Amino acid sequence: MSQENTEETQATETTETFEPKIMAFVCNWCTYAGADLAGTSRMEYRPNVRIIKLPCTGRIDPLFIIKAFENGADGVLVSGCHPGDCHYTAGNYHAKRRWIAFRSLMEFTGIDTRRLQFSWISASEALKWVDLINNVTDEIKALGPFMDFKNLKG
Amino acid sequence: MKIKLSKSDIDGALVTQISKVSGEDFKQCYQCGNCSGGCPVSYAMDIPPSQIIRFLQLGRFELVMEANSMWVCVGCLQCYSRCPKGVSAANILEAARQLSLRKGTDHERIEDLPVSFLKTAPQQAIVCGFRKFVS
Amino acid sequence: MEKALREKARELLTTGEANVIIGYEWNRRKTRATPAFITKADEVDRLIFNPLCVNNLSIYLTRKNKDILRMGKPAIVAKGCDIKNIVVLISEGQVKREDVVIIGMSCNGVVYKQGLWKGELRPEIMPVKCHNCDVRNPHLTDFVIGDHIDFTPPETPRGMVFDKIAALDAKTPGERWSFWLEEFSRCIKCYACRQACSLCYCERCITEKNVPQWIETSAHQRGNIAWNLVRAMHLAGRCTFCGECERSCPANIKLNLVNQKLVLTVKDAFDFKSGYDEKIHPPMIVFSPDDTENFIK
Amino acid sequence: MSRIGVFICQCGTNIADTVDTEKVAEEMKKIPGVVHTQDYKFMCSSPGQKMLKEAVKKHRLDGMIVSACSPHMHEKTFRRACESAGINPYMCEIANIREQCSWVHHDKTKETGTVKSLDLTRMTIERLKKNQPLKPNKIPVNKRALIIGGGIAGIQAALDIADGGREVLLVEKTPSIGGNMAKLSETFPTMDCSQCILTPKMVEAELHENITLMTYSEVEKIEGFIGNFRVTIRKKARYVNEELCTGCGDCWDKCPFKQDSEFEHGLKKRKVIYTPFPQSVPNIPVIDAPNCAMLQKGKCGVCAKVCGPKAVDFEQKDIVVEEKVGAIVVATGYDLMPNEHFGEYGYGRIKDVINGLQFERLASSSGPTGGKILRPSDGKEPQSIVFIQCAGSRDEKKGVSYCSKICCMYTAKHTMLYRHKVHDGQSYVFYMDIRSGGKRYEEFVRGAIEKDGAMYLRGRVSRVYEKDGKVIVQGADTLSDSQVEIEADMVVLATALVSRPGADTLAQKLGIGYDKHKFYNEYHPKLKPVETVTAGIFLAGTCLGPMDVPESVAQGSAAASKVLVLTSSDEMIKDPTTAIVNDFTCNACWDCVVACPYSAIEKTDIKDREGNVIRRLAHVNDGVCTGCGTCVAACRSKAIDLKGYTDEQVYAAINAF
Amino acid sequence: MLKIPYYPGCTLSTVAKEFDTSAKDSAIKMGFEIEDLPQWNCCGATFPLTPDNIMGLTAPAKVLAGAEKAGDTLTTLCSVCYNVLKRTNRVLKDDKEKLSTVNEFMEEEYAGGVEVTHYLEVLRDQIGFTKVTEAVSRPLKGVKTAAYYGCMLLRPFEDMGIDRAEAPTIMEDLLKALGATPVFFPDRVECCGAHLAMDKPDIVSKLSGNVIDSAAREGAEIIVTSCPLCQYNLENTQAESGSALPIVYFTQILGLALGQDEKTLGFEKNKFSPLALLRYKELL
Repeated sequence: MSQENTEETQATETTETFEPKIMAFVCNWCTYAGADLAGTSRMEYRPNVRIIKLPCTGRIDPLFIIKAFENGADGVLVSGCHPGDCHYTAGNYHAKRRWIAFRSLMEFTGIDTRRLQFSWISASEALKWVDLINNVTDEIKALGPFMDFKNLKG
Repeated sequence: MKIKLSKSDIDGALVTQISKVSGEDFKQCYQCGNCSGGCPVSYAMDIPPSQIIRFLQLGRFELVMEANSMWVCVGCLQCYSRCPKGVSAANILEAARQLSLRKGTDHERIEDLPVSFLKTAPQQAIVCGFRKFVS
Repeated sequence: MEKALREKARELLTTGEANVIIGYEWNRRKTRATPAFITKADEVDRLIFNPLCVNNLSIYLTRKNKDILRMGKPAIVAKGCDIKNIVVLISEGQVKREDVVIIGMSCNGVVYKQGLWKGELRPEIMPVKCHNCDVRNPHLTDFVIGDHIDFTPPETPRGMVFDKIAALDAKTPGERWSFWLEEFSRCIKCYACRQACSLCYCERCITEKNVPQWIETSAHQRGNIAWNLVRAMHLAGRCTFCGECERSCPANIKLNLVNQKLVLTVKDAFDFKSGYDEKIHPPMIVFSPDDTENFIK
Repeated sequence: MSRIGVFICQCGTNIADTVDTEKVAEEMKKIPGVVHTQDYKFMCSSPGQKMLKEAVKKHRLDGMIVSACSPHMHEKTFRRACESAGINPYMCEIANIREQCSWVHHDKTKETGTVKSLDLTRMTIERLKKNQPLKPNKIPVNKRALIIGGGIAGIQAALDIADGGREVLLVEKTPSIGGNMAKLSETFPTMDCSQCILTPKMVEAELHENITLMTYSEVEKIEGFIGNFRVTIRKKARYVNEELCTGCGDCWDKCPFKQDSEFEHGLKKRKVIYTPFPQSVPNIPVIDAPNCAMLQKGKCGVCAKVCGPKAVDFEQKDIVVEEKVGAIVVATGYDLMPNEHFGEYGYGRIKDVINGLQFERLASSSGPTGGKILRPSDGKEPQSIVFIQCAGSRDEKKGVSYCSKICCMYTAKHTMLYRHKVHDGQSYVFYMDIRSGGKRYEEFVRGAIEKDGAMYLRGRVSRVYEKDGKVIVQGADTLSDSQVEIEADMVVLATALVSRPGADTLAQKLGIGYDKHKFYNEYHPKLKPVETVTAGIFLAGTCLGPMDVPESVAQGSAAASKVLVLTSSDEMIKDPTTAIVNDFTCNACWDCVVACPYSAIEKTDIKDREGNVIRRLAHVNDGVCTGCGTCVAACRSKAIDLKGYTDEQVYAAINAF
Repeated sequence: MLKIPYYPGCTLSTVAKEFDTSAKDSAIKMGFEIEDLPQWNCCGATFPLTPDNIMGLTAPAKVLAGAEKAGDTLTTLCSVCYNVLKRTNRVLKDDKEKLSTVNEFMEEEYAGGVEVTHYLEVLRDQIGFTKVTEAVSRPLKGVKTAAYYGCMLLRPFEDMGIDRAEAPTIMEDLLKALGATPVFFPDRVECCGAHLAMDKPDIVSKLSGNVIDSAAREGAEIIVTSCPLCQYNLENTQAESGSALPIVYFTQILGLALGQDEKTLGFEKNKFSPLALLRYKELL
C-alpha cells in the first residue's frame, strides 16, 4: 500500500473521534495575556491547544516548531505582539523575518502550511485568540492527524 | 417634531440601502456642520446636508426623501472636500436622487424647459442636468 | 594566466605579504585539481588554475581548519563565487579583511563534476551557478589575475535548479513532501555537506549539542529531516549557492534546491543577495519594520 | 533526582467546577521526581501558603509547581513563599489552569478541563526539572538625574528631585527655561497670571544647589542603561560668556538688527542678540548666529563694544560634554500645528487669523501690545472676534484624529480675557463639543457664556476670507440648523497640539516608543503612566500627548518620585532572566550583537598573558539585557541561552506534550 | 513636435469651440500639439457619485479605452470632462472588479494604462511656465485677471490632485507667466451653480453673482475659467446684473499673449469682449 493510501484510511477512520494536539508558542506580554483575558472574560474555546510561554516571539526558534511536530503535534501556532507593540521593542520584527524564511522552507518541503499558523494577538484581543483557536482546531480536525511527521521512521 | 426611536428604524432597510448606494457610513459623521456651513446652496434646501445625515442616523429616511435638498445639491463637493471625517454629503444626496429616479419618476421634463436655455446652454449642462433629474 | 598567478604567489611569499598560498594543484594522476597550501616561494609552480578548480577554498579560512590558520597569513586563490563566501565570512567576523590576501581569478566557469572534464569547457558540463554568474570578474580582491570577461548573466536566473524549484512549487504539498522524504531518506548523516561548506564554521554544530538534543543524530527519517531543515534555515540569507554541499553529498541529495529556494525567498522578501557587500549584516539578524508577509493573521 | 511538590489550586469553585483537582493531584504523583502532590481550596490564601511552606520542609522539596491562576496573577506570591521556605524562588513554576483552562472550557463533566490540566501541569513539571536556581542581578545606580526639557513639567520634576537630595541636570534646547507656559497670559480656571506662578519656580530652579541648568543645549547621544546612562550633550555656542555676563541688557539695546521673535510667535521683533523674554532664566542673551552681521560677515560687533564686563565672545564654539546619570526624565513638550494645514481658514495668508498662543501673547501684559488686544494687521482694537475650536484637531482627513484637550478651556478663557479688555466687544466661539471635565472647569465655561457674553455656536467653520478689511467667517450652527456668517475683525484658531519636530529622533536615541503622532508611549496607559519601556527613562508633560498645566505638573512630580525611588539605594535588583553566553562554543559571529534590540551584548577579547588576543567572544551586559531572547534564536550554534527560558526547559516542555 | 492625445468633449466642439481652437493654436506656438482622439463620445458630463452606479462609468471608460490606443496620456480642457475622466480612470485603476464589469459592457477593452491630465498640467509640468513666458510676444502687462477655478477642476483633491483644493495657484502662475497681474479673490473655488441653470436659475444668479462680486471687489478686470458651464453661468448672470467683466477661457488670453491674431480667438462670441479693455491698455 502506498503512503498516500495509508494516510487517507487513517484520516477517515479517525476524523470522528480525532482530537488534534496543537502546540502554541506565544509571547508573555501580548498573546499570553490575551489568552488570559479570554479566561477572565469567561469565553469558551476548543481545548486542544497547549501553550508554551516565552518572553518574546524573538525567542522562538524554528527548532521548537520542528520538535513539536516530531513530538506528535498536529498543528503549531506561533503568536506574539503586533508589529510596533513588542514589549522588547523589536523582538517580533526579528521573529517575522525568521518566520518568512522558515515558512517558505516548510512550504517548499511540502508541509501543509495550514498546520503551521502565525498570528499577532495583543493583550486585549481575547476574541481574536478564541476565534483563532477555534478556527485552527476545526481546520486541523478536518485535515486529520498529521501523518507526514507521525509516519516518519525513527 | 417628535421622533420615536427604535432599533428597527435606525437599522431600517431603506436607510441601509441609501448607505449602500452612496457608499457612505453615516456613523462616521459627528455632526460638526462643516458641510452645511460651506454648502453654497444649503440656504435653499429644506434640510441642510448635515441634518440630512443626522436624520439618516436616526433612521428618518422618509424626511430625507420628501425634502428638496437632493434636487438643490449641485454636486460641487465642497462638503466632502472640507469634511474632517471624509464623509460626502454629495454622495448621500446623489444616492437619494438615484433612489428616487430609479422608481421611474422624473424630476424634470424636457418640454418644460425654456427653449432659449436649450439653444444656448453648453451641452454639458443639459447632459448633466438630465442625468441628475431624469430617470 | 597560471603564469601570472605563480608570479604573484612568488612575490607574496618572498615579500612576506603572505605566509601561505591557498590554491589549486594537480592530483598525482593529473585528472583533478586539489587544494594546495604553498608556503615556499620555490614551490609556486605547483599552482594551477583551470575549469577543474571547482573547490571553494574559502573553507580553509575558517576555524574548521586550524592547522591551516596556524601557517600564517593566507593568500587565497578565489573565483568570484568563492569570494562571495569570503564576503560572508568577513561580515560575520570570522575573517578580517586585512588578515587575508585575496587573489581574484577571472573565471569563465568551472565544470560541474571533475569527471566530466574532457579538456574543453562546454556549457553542458558547467553548473547552473556559472551560467548565472555575475562575478566572473571577481568583486572583492587585492589582485585580479586574468583578463576582463564580458559576460552578462540572464536577467532572471535560469537553469535546471530554477526549473526544478518551479516544478516543485507547482506541485501539491503532499507531492513535495514525498519528494523530500525520498531525498532526505538517503541521508547517511556523514555531514559532508557541513564539512564542505565554508559558512558551516560553528565551533560546535547544533547537531552536536546534546543538552538538549534538538536534532536526533541517527540517520533515520526523522533525524534526517530535522538536520536538513535546520541546516537550510541556518544558511538562509547567508548561502551563496556555491554548490559545494550538493557536490560533496555522497547520497546525491538535492541540497541546491532547498538552498536556492531560500536564496530566492530572501531576495523576494528582503531584497538581499548574500556575498556582495561585507559591510552589510546578513538579513536574518536584522529587520525592517516594512517587511511584508501575507500569512500572519 | 529532583524532589518536586505539585500543588493544585481549586480557586474556590473557579477551577474545581470544571477540573477534577483531586485527580490531577493523584496523576501527578506518578511522575518521576514528584514526591508530593496536594489540592487545596485557595493556594494563594495565607493557610494555602503556609501549607506550601510546611510541605517544603516536610518533604524536603527542591522545586514546586503551583497549578492555579495565570502566572501574571500570583507567580510573585508563590515564588516569595518558596523563598521564605528556603528554596530558590526560580524553582517555582506556575501551570495556568484557570485563565487558560477552567475558565475557558465550561464542560461540567470536568473531563475536558481535567485532561488539559494534566497536560499543562505535566509540561510544567518537566520544564521545572530543568530549572536552575537563579540570583537576581544587582546593578549599581548613579544618583544623578537628567531632565530633557525645561518647561513646567521639566522644572517641576527637577525641583522635586533636587529637593529629594539628588543632583539634577536640566537640559533645555532654547536659551531660557519656561517653555510654552511662559507665553501664557492667565491660566484657567483660576485666572492667575501664568508668569506670576511660573517665574518663581524658574528662579528656584536656577538657584537650587542641586540643579545644574544647561540652556541652549541639546542631547546628542544616550548610551548605557538604567542607573548607568552616559549622555552626550551639545552646549551650543551662545557667543556670550555666561560667567561674565550680568544680564544688563546694553547689548540688545544697541544691537541694530531685528528678527521675528520666536517667543512672541512673530507678533514682535527681537534683536539678533537677545533673551527670549524679559524674565528669561538664565538672564543671559544669545546671539542668533545665522543673522548676526559680525558672525556672518565680520562687520558690526556693536554688542561687544558696549558690553561692560566684556562678556560677548565671537570666538565661542559649541561644547560637547559627556555626563553620567542614573535616570532620565523626558519632558520635551508640544508645538502648535503649523499653518499650512488650514487652507480654508486663510491662516498664514490673512494677518488677522492667529493661533491660540498668539492670542495669549496679545493678552499678556508683557506681550507685544502690552496686554491690549489689538489686531495684527492694523493695530486696531477688534470689536468682534471669532474663536474656532478643533482647528486641525479631530480632523482625521486633514489634521490629526485626536482631541487636543485644552482648547475648550483656553478658548473660554480667551473670550473672558477679551471681554475684560474690550468691554463692548463680542466674541463668538465655534465648537463641536465642549470638553470641560475637571475641577471647576464646567463652571468656568458657563461663566464665559453667562457672565462674559461669549456666543457659542455649535458647528464647524467652513471657510474664512477677507472682505473690505473684515474677516468673514462662514460656518454652521447645527443647533438652529442655519448657515452662519460673521463679519469679524479677528479670528483665533485653537490649532491642534502636536508633538515637537524631531520627537521621533530623540525617541530613537532614547530607545523609547512613540505613537503615529510622535507622542511618546507610556509603559502602561493606566498603571505606568510616566514610565517607558526602557527602564530608567520617565516621561512628563505634553510630550506624552495634550494635557493642561496641572496635569503636566502632576506628571513632573510623578516622574520625580519614580526617579527618587530608583535612586533611593546604591544598587538596583534586576530580574535574573537574562541571556548568557557559553564561552566555549561562541563563534564570535556577532549575530547576537546585531540582533539585540537593546545593544546589551558586547564584543570582548580573551587575551593571553602577553596581551595577545587569543579569542573573541560575545558577552551579555546583565544590566542592559531585558531577557527577550532574540539573541538565542539568532545563535546558530546555541552558544547563547536565556536564563529562566533555557533551551533545555523549552525542550523538556515540548517533549512532555 | 510633441503630440499629446486630446479629448475635446461635446461642448468644446460646439458652443465653446473658441476654447478648443485657442488651445490648439497656443500649443503650436509653444512647440507641441494636441491631437483629437480619432473617435470619441460624450463623457457623460457628471461623475457618478454613487459607487454602485457602474453604468455611469461606461461612457468615460469608452473614451479612456479609445485613448489607450492613442498613447498613455490623455489631455482635456473642459473642467467637467477632466473631472469625469480622471475620477473614472482612478476608480477603474483601483478596482479591478469594476474594470472588468465595465469592460464587459464595451466593445473595446480598457486596460487601465492611461494618465488623464489637464491642459494646465501639461503647461506646468511638461512644458514649464518659464517656457510659456519665453513664447509670450504680447505680455498682458497690467491686466488684472482673476482666475476662477470653480469646483470640478480641483475637487475632490485626492482624486484630482492638480493643485491644493483651498489655495490653488496653477492658473495664477500661468497668468503671471503671461505677464498679467493675477487677482486672488475669496470665491475663486466656490460653485457657480452649474447645471441648476436648467431649472433653478435664481440659485445660479445668486452663486455666480457672488463669484463676480467677489472678483470685482478685488479689482479684477477679466475673469478666466476653464469650464464652459462656469463661463455660461457667469456671463449670463452678468448680463442680468448689468456689470460687464469679460469672462473668457484661459486659453483665449493665453493665445492673446502668445501673439495670436485676436480675430481668431473667438472673442466675438463673448457677451463682454476683453478687446476694448486691452486696447485701452494699449496692448493691442
